[in-house]
Amino acid sequence: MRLALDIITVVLVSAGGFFFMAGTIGLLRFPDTLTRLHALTKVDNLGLGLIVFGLLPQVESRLGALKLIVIWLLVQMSGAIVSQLIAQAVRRSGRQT
Amino acid sequence: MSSAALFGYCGAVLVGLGLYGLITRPEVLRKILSFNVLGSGVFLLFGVFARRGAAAGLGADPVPQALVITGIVVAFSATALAVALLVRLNKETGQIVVAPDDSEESGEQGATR
Amino acid sequence: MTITDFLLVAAAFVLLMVAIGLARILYGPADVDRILSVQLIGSGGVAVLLLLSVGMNLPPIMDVALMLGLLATFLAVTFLRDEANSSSISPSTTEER
Amino acid sequence: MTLVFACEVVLAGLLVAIATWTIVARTAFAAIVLFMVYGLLLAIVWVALSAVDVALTEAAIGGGVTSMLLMGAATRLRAPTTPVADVGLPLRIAAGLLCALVTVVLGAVVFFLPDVAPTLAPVAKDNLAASGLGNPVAAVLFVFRALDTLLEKVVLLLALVGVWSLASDEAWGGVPGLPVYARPGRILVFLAQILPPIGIIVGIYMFWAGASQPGGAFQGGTILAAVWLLTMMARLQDVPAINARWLRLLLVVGPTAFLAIGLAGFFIADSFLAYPPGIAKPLIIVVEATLTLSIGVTLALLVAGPPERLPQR
Repeated sequence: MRLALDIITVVLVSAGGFFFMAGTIGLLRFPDTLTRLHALTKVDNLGLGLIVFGLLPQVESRLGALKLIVIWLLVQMSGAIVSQLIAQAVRRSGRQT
Repeated sequence: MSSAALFGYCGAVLVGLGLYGLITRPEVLRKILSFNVLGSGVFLLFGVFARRGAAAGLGADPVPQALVITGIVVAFSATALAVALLVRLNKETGQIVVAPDDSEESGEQGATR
Repeated sequence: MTITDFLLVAAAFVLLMVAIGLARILYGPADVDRILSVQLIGSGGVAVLLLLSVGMNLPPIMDVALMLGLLATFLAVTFLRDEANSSSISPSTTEER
Repeated sequence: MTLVFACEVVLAGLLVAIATWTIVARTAFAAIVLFMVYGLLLAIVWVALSAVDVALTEAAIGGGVTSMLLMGAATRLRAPTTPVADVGLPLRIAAGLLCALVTVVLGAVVFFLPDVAPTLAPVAKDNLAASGLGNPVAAVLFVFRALDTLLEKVVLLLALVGVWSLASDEAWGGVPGLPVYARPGRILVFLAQILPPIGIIVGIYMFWAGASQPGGAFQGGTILAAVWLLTMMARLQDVPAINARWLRLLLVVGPTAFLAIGLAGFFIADSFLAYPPGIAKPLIIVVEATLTLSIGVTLALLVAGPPERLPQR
């Protein structure tokens, strides 16, 4: 049982780490702000999300697990909204120049 | 090298960097920023002393930690006051820089304007 | 290699990726590009802290992650306010509202 | 152990790189964004130094509210400015040498620190039970160094008085000139509606958790301040005039309660700022609760700046 949980953790956290890497490569390679924002949302959603789910089996207390989920939801929600705001700002500044 | 020493050197570098910015940047806002970097370097040194004082099952000595918390709040108060002074100065004179010594105006004139 | 070691390695890896990404975004050239960095340190920093929290078995670190995620959102909104105001109205009319 | 150290080396390198960039960045705006990132990174460094309380304060105040304040200032100062001549090369070299010297001396101090560090941790631990608190840092803040903590609140208030007194005569008692969104969009308004309830809960949680684990009045108060600023920036709520009675009351309620309980220490315990054994914890909780409110309001008003116009009636 312990081993199975550990394997789940390793797989999910590795996948999360992979998306952090993918996001970083995207940030380095993509040509403009909107596409870089796209890369960043992969980090936000998939990277952090997978890491949080990977960590869940390792948390002993129920409160700790709940807190993990709350943090994930919070970052997820505010990340989505702030990304929208950033995209709007990019469009506005693009129209000006 | 222990991790406390690592961040100790880090703090020393930050103090130097902050001081350099404080002296060489002519814009007042940048001076305020540099001062905050300097301050955080000092706080970091305190944190190193706290970390080295780990004992009795505590990860770090709580007394320097409490001092740093107080320090962060006081540094913020000072920053807020400095920023308000700067905004008012800008409104009165249109100046946001301290004129450097080697420009047309003398340093004193720039500072008093 | 224990699961603790694995989580710490993952934390170091994510931190490295965030560092590289930050370097790219902070390079600019536009101010809008730079605000992506606050978003990145928001999600990346939260991921690092959560990995450390579970890896080193120190639950209070999760609160720092919560604080980081929340504050990063507020900072992004503050930044975008100034971006919006500076591009849509002239800078001298701060009294206009 | 070496794994943790590898993490820390990356962190320290990144911190110094961002700090250097903050100092040398070309525009003030870029420098402030870099400073934001710097503050949030510093919070992670404090975690590495096992100072979680400081990490929370740094993320909240050092990185968070300070950056909000500087950002607002940068907007207000974005008037057309004359190009600035940099300081001359000789001065820069001299300054560089001086700063290198300071760094080397401080580095040497760190290098030659005694092997056995002086510490008050055992004493703090021994007296922790008497305070009724579980968090040694909170115990130090509210019991051992209570006078510091009280005076620090006074410093916050004095700073606010200083900021307010920079208002022009006709704007005195008016509304602070917090930069707000000229046209808040629907998405922003949505965020400003959905985040405050979460923020208030997290703020209260931080204050409540502060008694037994890292957290406390500052951290909670900062989140409340940030939430309030957000609703004002999105124009869901008006910036209050500084002569509003409720505002003044909120500003002083925390320090007043602290001072009152401190003075009561003369009668119910043996000295100023002493707590009678047994009810120390409830008293500290009362002080912290009122302080959380006062700190929140004070921080938000410090960010909002001096009054700039009279309220429209």
